[in-house]
Amino acid sequence: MTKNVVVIGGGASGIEASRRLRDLGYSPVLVEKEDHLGGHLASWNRLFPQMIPAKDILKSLTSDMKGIEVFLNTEVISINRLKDSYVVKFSNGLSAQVKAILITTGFTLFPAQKKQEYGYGIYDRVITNADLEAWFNGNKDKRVTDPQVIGFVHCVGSRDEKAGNRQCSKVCCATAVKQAIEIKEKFPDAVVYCFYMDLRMFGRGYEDMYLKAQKDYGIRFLRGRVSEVSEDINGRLVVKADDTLLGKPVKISMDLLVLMSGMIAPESNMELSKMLKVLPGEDGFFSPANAISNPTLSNRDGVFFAGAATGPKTMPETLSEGRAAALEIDSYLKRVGD
Amino acid sequence: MMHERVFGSFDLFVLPFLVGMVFVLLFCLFGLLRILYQLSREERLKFYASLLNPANIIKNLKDIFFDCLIHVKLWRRNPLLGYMHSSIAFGWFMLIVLGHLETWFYIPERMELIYYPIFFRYFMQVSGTTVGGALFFFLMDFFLLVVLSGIGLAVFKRFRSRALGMKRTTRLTLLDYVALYSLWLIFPLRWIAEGFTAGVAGGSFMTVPINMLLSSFMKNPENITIAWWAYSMALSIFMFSLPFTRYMHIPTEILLIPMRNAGLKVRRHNKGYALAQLYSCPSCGVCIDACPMGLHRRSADATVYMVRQFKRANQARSLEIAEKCLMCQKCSSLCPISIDATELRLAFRSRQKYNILPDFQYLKRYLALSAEDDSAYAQAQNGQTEENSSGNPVMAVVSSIGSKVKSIGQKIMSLGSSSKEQQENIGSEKVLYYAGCMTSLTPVVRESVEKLLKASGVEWSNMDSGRSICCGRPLFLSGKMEQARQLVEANSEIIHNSGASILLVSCAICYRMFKEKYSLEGVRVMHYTEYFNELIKEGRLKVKRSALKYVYHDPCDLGRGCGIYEEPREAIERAGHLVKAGKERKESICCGGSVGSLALSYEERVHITEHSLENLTVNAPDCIVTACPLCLTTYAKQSEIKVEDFAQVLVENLK
Amino acid sequence: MIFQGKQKIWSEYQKDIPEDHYFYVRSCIRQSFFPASEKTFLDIVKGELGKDFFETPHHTTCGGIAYHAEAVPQETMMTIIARQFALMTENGYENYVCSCITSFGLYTEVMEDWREFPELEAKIRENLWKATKREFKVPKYLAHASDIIYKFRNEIAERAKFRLVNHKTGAPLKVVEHIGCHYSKMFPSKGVGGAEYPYVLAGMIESWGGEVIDYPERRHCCGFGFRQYLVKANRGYSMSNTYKKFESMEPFEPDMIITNCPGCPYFLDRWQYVIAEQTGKTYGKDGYGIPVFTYEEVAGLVLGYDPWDLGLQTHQVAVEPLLDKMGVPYKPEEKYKGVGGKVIVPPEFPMNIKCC
Amino acid sequence: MVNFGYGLTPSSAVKIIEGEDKLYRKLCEMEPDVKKCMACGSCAASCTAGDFTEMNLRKLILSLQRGYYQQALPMVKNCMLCGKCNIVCPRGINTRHLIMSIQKIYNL
Repeated sequence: MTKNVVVIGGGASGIEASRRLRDLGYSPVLVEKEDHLGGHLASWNRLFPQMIPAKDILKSLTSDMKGIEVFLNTEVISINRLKDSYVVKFSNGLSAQVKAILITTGFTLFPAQKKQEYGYGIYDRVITNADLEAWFNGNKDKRVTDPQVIGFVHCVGSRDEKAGNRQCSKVCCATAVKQAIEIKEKFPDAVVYCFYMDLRMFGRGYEDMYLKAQKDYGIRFLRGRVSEVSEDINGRLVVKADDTLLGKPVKISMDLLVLMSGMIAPESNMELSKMLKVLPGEDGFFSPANAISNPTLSNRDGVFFAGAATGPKTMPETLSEGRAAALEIDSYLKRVGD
Repeated sequence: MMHERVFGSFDLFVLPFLVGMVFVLLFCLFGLLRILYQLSREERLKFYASLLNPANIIKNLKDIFFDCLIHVKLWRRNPLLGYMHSSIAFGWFMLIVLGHLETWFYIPERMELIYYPIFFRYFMQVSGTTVGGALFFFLMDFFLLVVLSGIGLAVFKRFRSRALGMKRTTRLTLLDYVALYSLWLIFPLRWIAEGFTAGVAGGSFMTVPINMLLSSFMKNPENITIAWWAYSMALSIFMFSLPFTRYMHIPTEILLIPMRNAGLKVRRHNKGYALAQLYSCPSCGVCIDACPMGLHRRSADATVYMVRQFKRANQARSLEIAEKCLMCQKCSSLCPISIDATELRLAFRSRQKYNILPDFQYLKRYLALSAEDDSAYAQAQNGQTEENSSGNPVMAVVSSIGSKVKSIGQKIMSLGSSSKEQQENIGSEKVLYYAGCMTSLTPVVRESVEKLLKASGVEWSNMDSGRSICCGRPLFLSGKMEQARQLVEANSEIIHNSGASILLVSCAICYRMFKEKYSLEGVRVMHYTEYFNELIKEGRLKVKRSALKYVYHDPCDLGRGCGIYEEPREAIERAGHLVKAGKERKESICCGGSVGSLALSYEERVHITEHSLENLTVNAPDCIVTACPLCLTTYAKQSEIKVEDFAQVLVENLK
Repeated sequence: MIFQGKQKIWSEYQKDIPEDHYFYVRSCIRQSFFPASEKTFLDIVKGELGKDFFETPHHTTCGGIAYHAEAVPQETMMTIIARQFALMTENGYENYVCSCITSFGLYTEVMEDWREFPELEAKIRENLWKATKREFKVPKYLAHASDIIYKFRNEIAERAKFRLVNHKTGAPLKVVEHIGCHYSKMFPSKGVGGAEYPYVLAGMIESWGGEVIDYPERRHCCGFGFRQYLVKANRGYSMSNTYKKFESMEPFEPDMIITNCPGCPYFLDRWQYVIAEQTGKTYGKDGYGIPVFTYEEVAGLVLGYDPWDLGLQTHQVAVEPLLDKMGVPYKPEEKYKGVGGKVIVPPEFPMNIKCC
Repeated sequence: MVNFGYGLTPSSAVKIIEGEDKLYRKLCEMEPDVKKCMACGSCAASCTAGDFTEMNLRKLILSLQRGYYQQALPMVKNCMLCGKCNIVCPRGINTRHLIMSIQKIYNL
């Protein structure tokens, strides 16, 4: 059992790290609390900016899982530290003694109903980015029926201290632009608005996607946060925002409003951090010992991070951190001796 | 020795030609009346008056001879191309003239029959034994040979246009092809027809051998008539298609030349004088190669196509072509007919309907404020008040400009009267410097000009160091003449109030506007290339010669627009070594940034700039020099080698 | 609209409201705007429900108007409030109920401030002691009077003589609920149902048979805004806000408006008259306006009190069409009679809005 | 009607209603590049007419897009078509032609 490594969280970085560890000669145990691997990747439709189907990526990730012990529907119950190893107990009754634990717990999406003024769960035509991805994946959703005017609200629960999240969720701007393009493809006659505060098109090809959204799809970008949403007598949404670039408040009737719920830290991070005695940051995400020189190292020996467990990240970043963590664990285990 | 071969001087085969000829004549008459009718009263009077002026008559005849028959401009462009055109035009002309001379010489009573001189050989039997007869036979055959050689070249050009100096040729219409092929056929058919007849009617070195050849295997005299029928038919087809094809230029140009010499100007894009221009276009396609827009692909926007669309009254395409053009004027400066392509486009642009028209009444307030400030300034001078004219910060900005202008004005006034008379050199004149809108995006130009002015010790002031008014050329180029006039008025007031005697302009675009559309009495408008070159000559400005190799780009509005080619070159020569561009002066290639184009997209402009840069760098210069802020910004974005402004070069090499 | 979604939010914002023994303080301006409302409230809670409500003539204003107009400093306002609390403590109560929304907001604010900054509370205690030799306890429970009616809404419904339904068709009346801004916008957790979908009035309407209308501008302020109305030059602004609300609710054709604030019913009522006189526009049927009520008046109507005893004749917008719809009997000739049948001269009637 | 000495003030909020942007759609057909505007404001900052007037192309484009332009539209009269905005536009929009098209299809 000494060659084992426990990887907590079966999302993209967890899978990728496990595979690399396996390639390096270890027998990783991958723990996932859901009944399937893939995390958020499994429920997403396409990934920006190349619009690659999430399915394809997940398929290639999980194509070869030989040599990896995968526990689905399983959570970590307790972790006890011995002299130079950890005993991890799982909810399936098994346990493992390992010298290294990799935390790949990722993120959860901000529960949009918390922003009550947007009326998610109350108005018939308000959905979230995740709902829209599900719809793209073919799930029926009667809230999306022939919309004439569609709005995307950026930064829902992000950059919002009152909602408990000061941080920027990083990927939602690009996601919103991607989804705006996709929905315009489905409803070419619809008018699509994006309500943004800043457009953070930081990655390669993202600005091109933004330009394409404007030029080829005629998507209208309105700088200003939506302040409130209500329903008129016909059940259409009345969306209020300040058009900050025009210096005028605007009111737009809409048939569909998509809330870009941001990435926030999962609540389970707190329990895990207590078990491992690694403190999460103010925002609930884990804090690496040195976020610049090596974001996979924690401040405790034998505990490593990868992916969105340490903050919002894009898919390629998540995957490369998974690989980096595998290498880091390998050199750590070689150093301490198996 | 001579007699009429055919009884009654008539044969059925002349009918096709005759009908065609009458048709063309009627069409031309109708067209002439239409064009004259479309002229305004003043234009008509001006035109008629010029036709009575003997000097003009001589000039008209000379121009018609050299342009229409000899095609001198094409000779200059490419001798082979020139020969091709003049051989056909002049050769054919001579054949017609000689035909008439022969008729007049031998049987003057037949002169009234239009067809007779054309088919003279058929109707008349003339002995070649007399000197006169032999000469006629020889000349007719000689010019037939000339024409045939031209036709041969034309056929050759269809396949290898580059050999005649043309990369691209015009896409012809179906009717153009009909006319072209019938034109090509006319002369071989004439050769054959006259060859058949040469046995009985006589001939010379071209026709006699053909006669021998033909009679060796064709004995039937009926063939003679068939050949003449074919010749007449070819003529007829050509005549009937002529009014609807590019060959309409043949008769129209004869009208265009006197009209141009009478000083007429384009007013409407397809009426009157402009219509004469449109019909004078021979679709030769010289403008296609000239057009910088067509460098990377076959341009459908060259002037020849504009003419075609204007004639067809295709509004959508006309607008597109009219708006796209850079107005660099290269096409019109190379055009053998000198068609005013930019004027035609401008006329079209000015016909566009706008719901909202610009209105610059607000400038009146600005000018009034400046004037108000003048009086405040005067008061301050007299020590009556120390306060600023107003506490309003906006007013203060305006007044700072106003007072500067005024102060210079006063100084100049005080000096001016005594010294103006004996002023010999421009260095001692007072200068008002106008940098223009674009220069604010290229501050190096203003900075350099100011350094040069300081270095030469002239007295000068800025016209637009604060906020400024556009010169009006962009508005003018967009066809908004009335609005441009408002700006002209506003600027004129500022210039006159300054009291300066030289308006120094560093922007080629503004310069042309000030030169052409302003009437600034007592103020000499000078481009800074002229001005600084003059100062160098006067010794007020001393530059040393660096080892750098410069290439100079002629800005369109400065070179082709105002004819300034030498001054900048002279000055640059003193500051370094001037190398040649691939094409320069009249043939310089627009940088692509021109404000003249209204519709050209950024991507299209990038290609033009690229090509223009390639042309400039053929002789591996160290630095590209231009004398227009717009060319400077345009090149600077794309050039791999250093791009500098004219003034900047002088500053760098100041002694 | 997904009703379950709202219910979920309501379930998250439930506040503790004590069963009995309340110390009651009145509102400064309601006495004159809607004089019968507070009396009706006490009649209901004491008479009908038999609750223990204590009132003292020694209580004063909470200082809210002066504080919000920045006429007195915070410490002064807090000391005034401390004195109110002292009155409660001296009389042996610990459940504080106020009639005014501004006061409610202010009490909440002050109590939150003291919780966060105990040294501030200590200072106020000292102030109060120096000024009046009184001591106080912070109330155990703070409730707005509408919270009390909300709590006993079902009891009232059991005793109802009339319901918020069209008595001829049985169809529920369409009711607009308007919550005073200071009720829960500042401290969402202190109001029943929170700030976004307050339930305090909606609960009453549901219990009494009406149907709540959710119109786009439901969150918007009535337009009072203190200095907006108090300064004449700003009054157009005040009215424009009311106008915005009416334009937004108009398509829903509401039968009535219920409010829980001193200013709101006044301005929603009186501005209808001004709008009608200025623009000719009325929002009710047949040239009438939309009648505006306090929740106490509605509770009184439901319990079968005489409309004129409830003071409904002091409303600008005529209530008669609504009474007819609910089937509440009334004597038109009694409308402008005072206590003991004393004849009061009827007011001058406006031009554009019908007032029977 | 009674004069109370005060009255309704119009709402400052812009109500964007679909269908009211017909002219803007026409403009997009004529000038597809207008859609590329990212409201950076380079045009307004360098504007010659903007030195004297309210001319602000960035605001104008936004107002037209929102279908609420009556207040902003008159500024288009101030333009001298000098073309500086054309040069500074980072997205390569042909701003001069855009302004001319606005002058063509919109009515004051």
